[in-house]
Amino acid sequence: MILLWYILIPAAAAPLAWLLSRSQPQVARWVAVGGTALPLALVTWQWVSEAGALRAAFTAHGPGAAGLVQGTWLAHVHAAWISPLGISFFLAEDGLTLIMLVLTFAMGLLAVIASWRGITERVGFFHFMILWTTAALAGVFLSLDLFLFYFFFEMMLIPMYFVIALWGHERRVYAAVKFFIFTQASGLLMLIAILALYFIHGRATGTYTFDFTQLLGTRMPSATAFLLMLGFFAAFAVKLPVFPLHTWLPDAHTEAPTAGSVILAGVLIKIGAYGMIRFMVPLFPQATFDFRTVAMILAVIGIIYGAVMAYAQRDLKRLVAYTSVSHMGFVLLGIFAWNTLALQGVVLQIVCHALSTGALFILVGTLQDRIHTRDMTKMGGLWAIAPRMGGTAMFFALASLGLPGLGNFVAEFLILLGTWQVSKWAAVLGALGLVFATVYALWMMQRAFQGEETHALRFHDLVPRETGMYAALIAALVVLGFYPQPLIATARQTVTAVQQITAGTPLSSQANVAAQLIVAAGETQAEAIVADRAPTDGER
Amino acid sequence: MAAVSLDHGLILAAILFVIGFVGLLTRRNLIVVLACIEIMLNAAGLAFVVAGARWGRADGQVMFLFVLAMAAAEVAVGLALAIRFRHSLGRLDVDDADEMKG
Amino acid sequence: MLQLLWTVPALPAAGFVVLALLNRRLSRRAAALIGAGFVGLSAVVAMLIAVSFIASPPPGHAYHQVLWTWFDTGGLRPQIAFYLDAMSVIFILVITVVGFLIHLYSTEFMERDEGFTRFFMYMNLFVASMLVLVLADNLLLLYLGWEGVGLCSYLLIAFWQKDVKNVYAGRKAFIITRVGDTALIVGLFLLFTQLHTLEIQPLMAGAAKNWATGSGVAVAAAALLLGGAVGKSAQLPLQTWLPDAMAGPTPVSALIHAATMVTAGVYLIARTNVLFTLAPDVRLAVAIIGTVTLLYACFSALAQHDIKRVLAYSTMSQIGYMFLALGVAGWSAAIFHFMTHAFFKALLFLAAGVVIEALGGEHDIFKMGGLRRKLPVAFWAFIIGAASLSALPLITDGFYSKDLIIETSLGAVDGNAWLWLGALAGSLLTSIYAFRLVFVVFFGDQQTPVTLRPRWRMQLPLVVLSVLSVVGGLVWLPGWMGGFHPLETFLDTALPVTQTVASSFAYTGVSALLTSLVAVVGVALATVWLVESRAALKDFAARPTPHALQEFWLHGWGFDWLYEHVFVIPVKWFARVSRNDLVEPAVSGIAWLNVQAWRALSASQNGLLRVYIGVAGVGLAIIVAFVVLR
Amino acid sequence: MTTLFYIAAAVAVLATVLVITRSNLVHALLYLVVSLFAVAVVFYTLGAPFVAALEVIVYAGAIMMLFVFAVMLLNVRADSPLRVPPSAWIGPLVLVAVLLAELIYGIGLSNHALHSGEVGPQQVSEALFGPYVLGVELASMLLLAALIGARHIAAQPEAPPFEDPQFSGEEPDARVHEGGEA
Repeated sequence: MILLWYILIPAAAAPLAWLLSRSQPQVARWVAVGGTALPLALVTWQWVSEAGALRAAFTAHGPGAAGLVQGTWLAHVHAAWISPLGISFFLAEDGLTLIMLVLTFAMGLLAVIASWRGITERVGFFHFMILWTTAALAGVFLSLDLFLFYFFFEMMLIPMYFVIALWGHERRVYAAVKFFIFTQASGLLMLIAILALYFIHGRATGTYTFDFTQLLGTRMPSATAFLLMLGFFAAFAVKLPVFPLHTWLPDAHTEAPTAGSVILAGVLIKIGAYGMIRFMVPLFPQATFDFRTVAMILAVIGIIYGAVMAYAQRDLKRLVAYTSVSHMGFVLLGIFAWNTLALQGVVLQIVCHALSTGALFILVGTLQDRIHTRDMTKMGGLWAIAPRMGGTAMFFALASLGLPGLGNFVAEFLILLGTWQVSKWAAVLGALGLVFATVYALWMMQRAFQGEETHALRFHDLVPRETGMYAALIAALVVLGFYPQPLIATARQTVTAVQQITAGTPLSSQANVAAQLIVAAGETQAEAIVADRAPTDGER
Repeated sequence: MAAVSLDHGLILAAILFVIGFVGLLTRRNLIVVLACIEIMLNAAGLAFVVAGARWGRADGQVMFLFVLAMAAAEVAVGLALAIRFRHSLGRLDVDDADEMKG
Repeated sequence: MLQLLWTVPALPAAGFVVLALLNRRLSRRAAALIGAGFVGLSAVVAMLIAVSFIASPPPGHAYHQVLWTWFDTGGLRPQIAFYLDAMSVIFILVITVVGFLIHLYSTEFMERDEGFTRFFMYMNLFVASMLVLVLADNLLLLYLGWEGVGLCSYLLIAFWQKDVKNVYAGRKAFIITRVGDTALIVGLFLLFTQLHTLEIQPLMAGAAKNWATGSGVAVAAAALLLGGAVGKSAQLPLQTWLPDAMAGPTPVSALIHAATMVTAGVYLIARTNVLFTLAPDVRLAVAIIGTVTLLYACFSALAQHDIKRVLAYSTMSQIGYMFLALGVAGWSAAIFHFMTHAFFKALLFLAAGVVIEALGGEHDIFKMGGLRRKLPVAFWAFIIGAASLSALPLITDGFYSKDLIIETSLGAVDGNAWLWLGALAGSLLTSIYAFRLVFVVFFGDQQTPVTLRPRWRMQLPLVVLSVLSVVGGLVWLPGWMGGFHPLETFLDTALPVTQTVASSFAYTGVSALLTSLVAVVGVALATVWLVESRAALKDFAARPTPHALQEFWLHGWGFDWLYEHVFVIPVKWFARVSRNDLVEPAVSGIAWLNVQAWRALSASQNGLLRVYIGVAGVGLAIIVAFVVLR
Repeated sequence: MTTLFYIAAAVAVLATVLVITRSNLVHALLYLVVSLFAVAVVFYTLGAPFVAALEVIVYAGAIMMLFVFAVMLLNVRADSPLRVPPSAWIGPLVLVAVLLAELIYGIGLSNHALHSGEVGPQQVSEALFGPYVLGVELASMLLLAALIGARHIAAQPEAPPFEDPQFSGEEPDARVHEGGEA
C-alpha cells in the first residue's frame, strides 16, 4: 500500500497547491514542499527499515533468486484494472526503484526550493505542474504493467511541457514544442512496440496481458525482436539522450526555468536509463546484444561530442546541458556492457549526475537571477564578487569532470571498467572523454568565475537557503565518493536480477561468466593473499 | 409503354451532371453557379428516378423528393448569400470571395 | 605508534575541511596557524611513525591499515587502506617535513595576498592528497590521490586567478596531466581484468606469478602506467605544462612542482617495479625518456631568463635522472635522488621566492644582479642549492645521489654507455646553468632596488633546507667512501636490490671522480663565461645561429607550438564549426521540410472557389475510375 | 414513348448547354427553365408522372421564381465582365470528358429494360409516409433551417462591409462583439 502513497501524496498535493494559492501564493510553496518532502521521508524510512531485507533477499537466496524473477519485491500492489484487455494496476518496488524514488522526491523538493524566489507568476499553477510531474515520475518508476508504464510516461510529459512553455526563458515555446515532439514521437514508437509485444505474446500463449513479468521471455523471430527493441530504444534513447537524438535537450534545459532543468536533468532523462535496464534489455536480450556495437559507438560519440559541444558554448546553461549529453553517454555505455560492474556504475552515475548537474543548473539559475544573463562573455571574475558561489561552482565543475573522491568518479570508473570487459576500445575512448570533460569544466570556470572582473557587476553572494541546498548536495556527493556502498548494496538485488533474466543469452554469457569468475577468483585469491602476505597483521 | 433502356436514362443523367459541372468550373457569376448546382442536383434526381423505374418501385421517386427538398433549401440559402455577397462586395464574382486563401 | 598512520593524511585533510568551512570568518593569523599547524602536526606524527618503523620494524617490513571498504561489487573491492613500507616512509617524511617548511614560509610569503585562507586550504588539500597517493594500498586509492594532487596543482597554479594567464597555465597543467592519467586509468582496467584485484601487493605478486617476462600484457600494463607517470612527472612528451606552471606562487612551485607532486611518477614506477621488471622494453623506454628529457631540459634551461622557468626546467631534468635510474632498475637510487632533490630544489625555489619578493615580483634574471650583499641568507641558500643541483663533490647531497645514478646507469645489468654519456653531459650542462643563475642574479651590478627583506618565517625554512641539502646525502655513501649506506639497507626491505655488473671500489671511485670533474668543469665554464668574459658571450649570443638556437631552446624546442597546432587548434576549430550542433541541421531540416510542405499546401488554398471545385472534380474522376475500373 | 424520351433528352441536353454558355443571365435562366421542362417530360416517359409534375411545379415554378426575384433584386444584367477566357474552358472540358467517359463505361451498355408501367402518386405517397417518414421529418427540418438561415443571412442590408478583423489576442472581446452583431 505504501507504493500508492508515493503517487497519491504528490498527486493530491498538486490541486491543493493550486487551489490554496489563490489567496496566498506562498502557501503553494509550502504545500509543494510538503508534497515532495513527505514521500521523501516515507521512502527514506522504507529504505532504512528495508536495508536488512535488501541484503537478506540477496544473500539468503543467493544471487540467483532475487526480485524480478521470483517476485520477491520489497512491496507491490497488484489490482485488476481493465481486465478484458489484460491491463492491471501493477506497482512494485525493488532496490533500483527505491533509489529512483528517493531521487525523484529529492529532486522535486530541490526544484521547489530552487524556485522559491525565481517563480513569481502563476505560483500555484507552477507548483501544481511540479507536483504532477513528481507523481507521474513516481508512477513511471513503480509500474510494471507496460500499459500503466506508458500511461505515466506520457502523463509526465504534459506538465513538463507547460513548465518549459510558461515559465521558461526567451525561446521557451520553441524549446517546449521541440521537447514535446521528440518525446511524443519516440514514445509512440514505444507504444507500437508494446502493442506488438502484447499481441505476439497473446497469440503465442493465449493470454493477452501487459504484465511485464509475464511478457518476459516471449518467443519471437529475431528480426521482430530487433524491431521491437528499436521501438523501446527509440523512446529511451530520446529521453537519455543518445547522440543523434539529443538536440532537444540543450534547448529544453536551457530554456526551462531552474526547477524544470533540475527535474529534467535530475530525473526525467534518467527514465531512459531506467527503462533500458528494467524493460528493454530483459525483454530483448538477444536483440540488445545484436545492437551492442552500434549502441556503444553512439555512446562513445555522445561522450566526446557532448563534451566538445559543451566546450563550444557561450551560454552557461547550454554548456551544462551539453555535459549531460556527455555523461549520459557513459550511462548508455554501461547499460550495453551489461555486467555487474557497469550496471552498478550506471546506477551510481544516475544518482551522482542528478546531484552534480542539478546543482550546476541551480547555480546557473541563481546567477541568472542576479545578473540577468547566461552569456559567459558577459561574465568573468565573478569569484571576486561572490567567492562562496565561485567555490561551489568549482566543486560541481570538478564533480562533473569526474574527480576521484566524488561519486561521479566511482560511477564512471565502474562503468568504464565494466565496459573494458566487453569492448576495450569503447572503454579507452570513454576514458578519453574524461580529458574533454576537464577541458569544458575548467573552461567554464575560467570564463565565468576566474579572470579579471570587467563588467562592473554587483550582486550578493549565496543566501543561507541556497548555501544549505548546496551543502546538502556537496555532502551527498562526497559521501558517495568515499562510501557508495549503501547505494551499491541497494541496487545489487536489481542488478543481479536483470542479469539473471538475460542469463543464457550472448549478452550475458561472457559477462556473467566473467563476473562469476571474478567473484570466485577474488575469493580464492583473497585467501591466497591472506595466506602468503605477512603485512596484513597490522590490519585493525 | 415501350421500355426505355436503363442505361440511356442513366447516361442522360450523367451528361446533364457533367454539363452542370462544366458550368460550375467556367462561370464566375454567382447566380449562374447556383443554377449549375441546380442542374447537377436535378441530374442526380433523374438518376434516382431512372433507377427506381428499373424495378417499378417508388423509392427512386421518394429520393427525388428529398433531392428536391434539398435543392430548395440550397437555393434559398444560396440566393440569400448572393444578396449578402452583392451588398458586401458590390459584385457577384465568386473569384472575389477569396478572403480565406491560405 | 603505527596505528596513528591514518592521521598523517587525515590531519592535513582536516585542516582543509576546517579552512573550507570557516573560510571568511578566519583571521589571517588563525588561517596560517590552522594551515601550517595541521601539516606540522602531520609531520610530527610522520616522524614518530618513521622512528617507530625503523626502531621496531613491523613483520615483513610493511604495515597495512584498513579504514573501511570503499565499495564492493562485481569482484572489485578496493579499500580505503594505507600501506606503509620503507619507500612510503621516505616519501611521507619528505612530504610532511618539506611541506611544513613551505607552509611556514608561505605564512610570510603570502601575507599580503587576498585569498590567504584559500591558499592554505588548497595547500592542505594538496598535502593530504599527496600523502594518500604515497600511502595508498591499492591503485584506485592511489589514483584518487593522484588526481587530487593534480587538482591542487591546477588550483594553486591558477591561484592568482584575476590574471587569465595564470588560469590558462593551471588549465594546461591539469589537462595535460589528465591525458597521462587516462593512460593510467586504462592501465587499471587492464590490471583488474587480468588479475582481478587492484591492491598493489597482491597485484604485483599475481603479475610475477602469472606473467612471463616480456609478455604482451605485462608490456601493455607497464606502458600504460608509464603514460600516467610521464604526464605527472613532466617527462617527454607530456612535459610542456611544467614551465607554465611557474605562474603559481613560488611556495607552490617549491612544494608541488619541485619537491613532491612531480615525483609522483617516480613513486608509481618504483611502487609497481615488478611490472616494469616483467617488461624490459618498457623499462628501457623509461631510461631513454629520462635521458632525453634531462638533456632536453638542460638545454632549455640554458636559454631561459625567467628565474622560475630555469628552475622548472631543472626540475624536469632532475626527474629525468630519476627516470633514468628507474629505467636501469636503480629503484633505490631514484628514491634517494627524489629525497635529495626535494631538499635542494625546494631550497632553490624558496630562495628564488625571497629574491622575487625582494624585487617586487621581478622574474627576469637580467633585471636582478648584485644581490649578494643585500640578501645574504638567500644568497647562501641559493649557492648551496645550486651546488647541490650541480652535484659539486662531497659537500652537497646532490652529489651523492646523482653520482649513484650516473654510476648505476653504466654499472647496472641494464646499464648502457649511451645512457651514461647522456647523464654525464646533463650533469655538465646542469652545473653551467645553475651557476649561470648564481652569477647573473647575485653578482654583477644591481639592477632593481630591494624593497623587502625576509623575516624569520621565510629564513628559517631556508636554513633548515640548506642544512638538509648539505648533510642529506650522507645516508648513502658510495663504495669508495666506505660503504656507509643505511638508506639503501632500509629501502632494500621494500624495493628489489639493483643488480650490478660493476660495483667494485675502483669502479665507483672512478665514476665519482668523473662526476665531480664534470660538475667542477661546468662551474668553471660558467665562471669564465659569465664573470670573466660576459661581453664576449653577449656578442656570441647575438650572432644569428646561436640566437636562433637560443630562441628555440627558450620556447622549449617548439613543443608548445606543435601541440597547439596538432591538438588544440583542431579541437577549437571543430568546436567553433559545430557550436550550433552538427546534428541540429538534420533535425531542423525535418522541421524545414514540414514548413515547406505547409507553404505549398497553403499556396494551393488560393481562395478561388472554381479551383477547389476543379480539384474536387479531379478527385471525383479518380475515385470513379477506381470504382469502375476495379 | 421511347421517341418522346429521346427528343426530350436531346432538348434537355441542348438547353442545359445553352444555360452555361449564355452570357445574359436572364437568357441563361430561361434556358434552365426549358431544361427543367424537358427533364419533366423525361420523368413522364419513365413512368413517373408524380415527380414530373413536381419537377414543373417546384423546380420550374418555385425555384426559378426565386432566381428571377434574386436577379431582379440584385439588378444584374449581364456578366460579360465575368466571362472567363475561352482557354479556361479547355481544362474543365477535358476533365469532364474523362469523367463522362468513366461514367458511361461504368454504367455499361447492357440494355436493361426499364420496368414498364407507371408508379403513381399513391405508391409514392405510401412509400414516403411509410418507410421514409423519418426522411420526411428530416427534410422538413432542413427546409425550416434553410428558411431561417436564408432570412438571417439576407436580412441585413446595413451590415458593415465584409472585412477580416486581424486576430489579436489583446482584444478578444471586440471580436465577440462583432460576431454577436452578425
